[in-house]
Amino acid sequence: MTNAVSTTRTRSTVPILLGAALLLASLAIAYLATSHIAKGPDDSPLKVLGRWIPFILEGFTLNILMSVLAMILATVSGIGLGFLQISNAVIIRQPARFVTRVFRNSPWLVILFAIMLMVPFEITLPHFGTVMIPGWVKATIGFTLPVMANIAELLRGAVASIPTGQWESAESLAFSRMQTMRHVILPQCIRRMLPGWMNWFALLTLMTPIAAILGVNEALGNTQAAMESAGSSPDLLIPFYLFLMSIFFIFIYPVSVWTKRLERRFAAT
Amino acid sequence: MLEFTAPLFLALQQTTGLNFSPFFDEYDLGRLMTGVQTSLLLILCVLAVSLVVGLLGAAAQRSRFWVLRFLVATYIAVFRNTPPVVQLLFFYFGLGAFTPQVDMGGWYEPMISSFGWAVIALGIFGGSYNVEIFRAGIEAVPKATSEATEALAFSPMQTFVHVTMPLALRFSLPALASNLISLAKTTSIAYVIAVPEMTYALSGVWNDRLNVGEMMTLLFVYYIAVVAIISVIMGQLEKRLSVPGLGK
Amino acid sequence: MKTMMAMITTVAIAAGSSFAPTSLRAQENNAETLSAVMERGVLRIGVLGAFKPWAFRAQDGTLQGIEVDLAKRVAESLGVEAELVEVTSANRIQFLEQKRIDLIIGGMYDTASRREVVGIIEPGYWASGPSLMAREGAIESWDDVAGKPICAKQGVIYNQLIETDFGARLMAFAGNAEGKEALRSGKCVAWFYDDSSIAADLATGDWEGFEMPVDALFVNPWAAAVPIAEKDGAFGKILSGLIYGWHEDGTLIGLQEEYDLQSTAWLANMHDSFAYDRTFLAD
Amino acid sequence: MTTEYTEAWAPDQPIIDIRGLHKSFGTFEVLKGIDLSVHQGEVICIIGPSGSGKSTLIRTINGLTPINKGQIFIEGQLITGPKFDRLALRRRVGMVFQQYNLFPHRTVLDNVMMAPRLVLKEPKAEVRDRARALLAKVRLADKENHYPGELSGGQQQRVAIARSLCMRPDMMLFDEVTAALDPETVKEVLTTIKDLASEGMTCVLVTHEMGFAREIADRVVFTDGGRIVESGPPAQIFGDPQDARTKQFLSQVL
Repeated sequence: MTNAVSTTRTRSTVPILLGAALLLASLAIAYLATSHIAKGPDDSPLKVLGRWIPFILEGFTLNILMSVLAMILATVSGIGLGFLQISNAVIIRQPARFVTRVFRNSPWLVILFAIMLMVPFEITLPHFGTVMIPGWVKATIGFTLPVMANIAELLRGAVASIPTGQWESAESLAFSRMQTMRHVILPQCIRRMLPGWMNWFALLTLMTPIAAILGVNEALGNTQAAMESAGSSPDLLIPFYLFLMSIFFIFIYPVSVWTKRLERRFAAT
Repeated sequence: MLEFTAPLFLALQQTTGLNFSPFFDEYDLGRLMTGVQTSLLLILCVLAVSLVVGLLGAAAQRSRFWVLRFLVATYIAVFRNTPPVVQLLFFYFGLGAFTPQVDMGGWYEPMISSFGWAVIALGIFGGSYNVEIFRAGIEAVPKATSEATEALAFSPMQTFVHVTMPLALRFSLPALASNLISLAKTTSIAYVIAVPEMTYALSGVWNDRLNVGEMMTLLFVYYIAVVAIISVIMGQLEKRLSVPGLGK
Repeated sequence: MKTMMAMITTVAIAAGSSFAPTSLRAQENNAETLSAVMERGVLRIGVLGAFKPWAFRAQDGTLQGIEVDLAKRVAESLGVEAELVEVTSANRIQFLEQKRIDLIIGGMYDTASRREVVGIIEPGYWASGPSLMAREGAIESWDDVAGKPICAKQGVIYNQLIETDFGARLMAFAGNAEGKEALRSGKCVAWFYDDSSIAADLATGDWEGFEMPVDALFVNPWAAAVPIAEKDGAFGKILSGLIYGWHEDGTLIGLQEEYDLQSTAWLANMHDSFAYDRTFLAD
Repeated sequence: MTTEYTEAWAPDQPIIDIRGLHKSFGTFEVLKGIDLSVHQGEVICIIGPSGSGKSTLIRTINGLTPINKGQIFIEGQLITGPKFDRLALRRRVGMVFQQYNLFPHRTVLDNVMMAPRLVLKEPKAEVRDRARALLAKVRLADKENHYPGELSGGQQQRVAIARSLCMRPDMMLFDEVTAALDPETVKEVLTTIKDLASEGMTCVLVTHEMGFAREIADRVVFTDGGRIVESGPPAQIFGDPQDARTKQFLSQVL
């Protein structure tokens, strides 16, 4: 052990403190940056923000709802797509790879635009009659697609990373391909996929505000509407946006920290 | 260019109803061209800034001063855990309000344009991922290698420049490639601050011509091409930097 | 005038309650929306969400404003619930085409190209034209915008004009809030938008030091819109009649006053020309 | 050859002089008071069971491992004091490791040339000539444009030796240099070291190759439990060990 090398290792076990410090710092900055231009004690930007916080948080619940739903849909469809990708039949494998590729390589915003503008808002189901699809549901579908493709890729990578010896030994025990997959390969894959999966959840949640561009009333949309209604005064910008960043941070940071821990633990074994 | 494409695409519109207006309408062609140029330039600048930020950050992480290391850790924590769209808006509207104005000969424009802010904000956002990637690359360099340099009397700087960095870069390349690709795609959110990149340009077209499907197809093709180009470049780089017996 | 008379007659027939069932049946092929609305008991109206004072979010999160008011009046006239759907100028037509909404009352200009894709209801309920808001003294005439950055909103129909006719550099934002904020923080020299909206902003007192230095390029009615097939159907006719009524009975002028807007010549003219001479009622 | 380095030291004095050396990792004391001196041209082999502190001992000689107590003099200079210039020391003391530690992104020739070029700032042509001569000496002249990954372990280890020698050190430290090698390549590395020793290079080796130690060592040092248990000429240590622990160790490895 020499001094020059050891510095790189000493890091990152102060997550919760750091988070709290950041939040306090951002609020302090917001206060300092705005207090001197405030019009009066009653109308200070922080007071205005305080009044609008419930409205913004209400929007934020939609962000969480969209990200959780999209994650569930993406996991199920992504695992399905992943299996199609490693199918033995070219006719299944190739289209699955193509779909994965398109959704992995297109920007979130473009996919979202496509879903929002090109999928009808009302569909007729055989037993339910006409069902309306609200904007946030369409946005959820729009968010599902890129995550689905990436989860499919995660699965493909995880399966490929299982040594061939595992397949061979299972085969020698007369397991079928499905049995091998279910009892031998998948259990090992889940462990390998978990950190990546959580990373995608964090990324997905962080992308949900782009739904505001298309008129979904989530946190960002509500923040902008709130600023507009509060007279769109420039001193609102920093506190409002900082607050918005803070609520996302509080939600996502624990996920990131946990992901990192898992990654480290899996790397160690 | 228009005289060649116009008859073809007008005929296409007449026979199929597909309206690829940028290929027969001069104004829309102008928007498309601006879109392509701006988008490519934006991607280039954002990637460059993110790489510089990533390298500086990774170097600062190895610093002896804990304050510097703490700042880098904070930077990464903040930028990787808040929405990039909000970061962009925060930079452009929040911080943009404090940047000086420049006299353009009778009127004033901000010193940093929306393009400039997009480069800064997205570069810093992407950089926060690059720091981690470079750090992982540096950590993948066997410690024993720097032991050898120490025994050979290299200075820490010489070790970093001639041994650690070249190796770390090679180890980082695959992760770096995928991050740069995802960053290039993320440049589309510069739309929200009116940077006339591809998404902005084509959404302008479909707003006016109501040809959403056609323009959306163009947009998909464009981004898939951009991703392919970056993959090829990174693949070439990986090939050129590859060393027999390393990393296999 | 002849067409006006014809229109009024049809509207009267369509809106007359005792004739409604027959006329509905007669219009079956293009009365889909109306029957769907009646069956559902809910009218879905697309309104803009950040378009003060026509449609905007109040602090309790509800939508309010002149257009929201009008939307509720329509639902009330039909005897159904009003469901307000927030739309943007970039997606409202798609929403209508996809039947997510039955009706747009969302600051939409009546234009020839729109008439090809949606059912524009005559008469318009408001009117405005593109103008500029700028810092006092920054702009004197339309020609002053050449080469300068001008903020605007994505998807506004006349955005193209300021580039093609006046050589300005357009910066279009996704929402008004961002566009106006960009003007305020000096990212562009003017905000290119409707004179009515600009006048409303200036009236709030939040825009001290700003002015509307030029007259609108043109005055264009704002029209409600229904799916194109419905324009001449019962639903279109009912709407047409309702809007006529709002002009005639002063509802629109009343709303203009209620929301502290500058009175416009267009509304006054409409009121005058539609006003029904009731003097004969006098004894 | 070493006059510009120190004036007080004369070649008849020990070139390496270790006095009362203690080293702990945390609460674990690895070295519990080592005294050892090496004269110029001597070849010393350190043997002993694993965990006995051999590697730690050899690493303290060029300052790779800082010590807790005691003194180490190299060519009469105290190297364990706070102000000592470690880089200057390392130019004098070459070291080769168990895991060759070549730079995988550089060719064999570059590996050998890097340190003299970067650290000593010597002219390129001169360094290249010397590097080629050294590669010829370790019988790898034909591999100069290969990358380390293309060589066998034994070949890599010989490059590592050439790389160290290119700094023209006064003494060489070998830390179990054959431990990671395939049996068939061990011999070629040992031959190289033997050549070096026969040319009069001062060498300190930590090794498990008892036969080799017996063959080339001027003196064998047996360590156990952080102490030097006994030392002497190979014939004495291997032929007639005095201490019970030495006997037991040798009976296990021979």
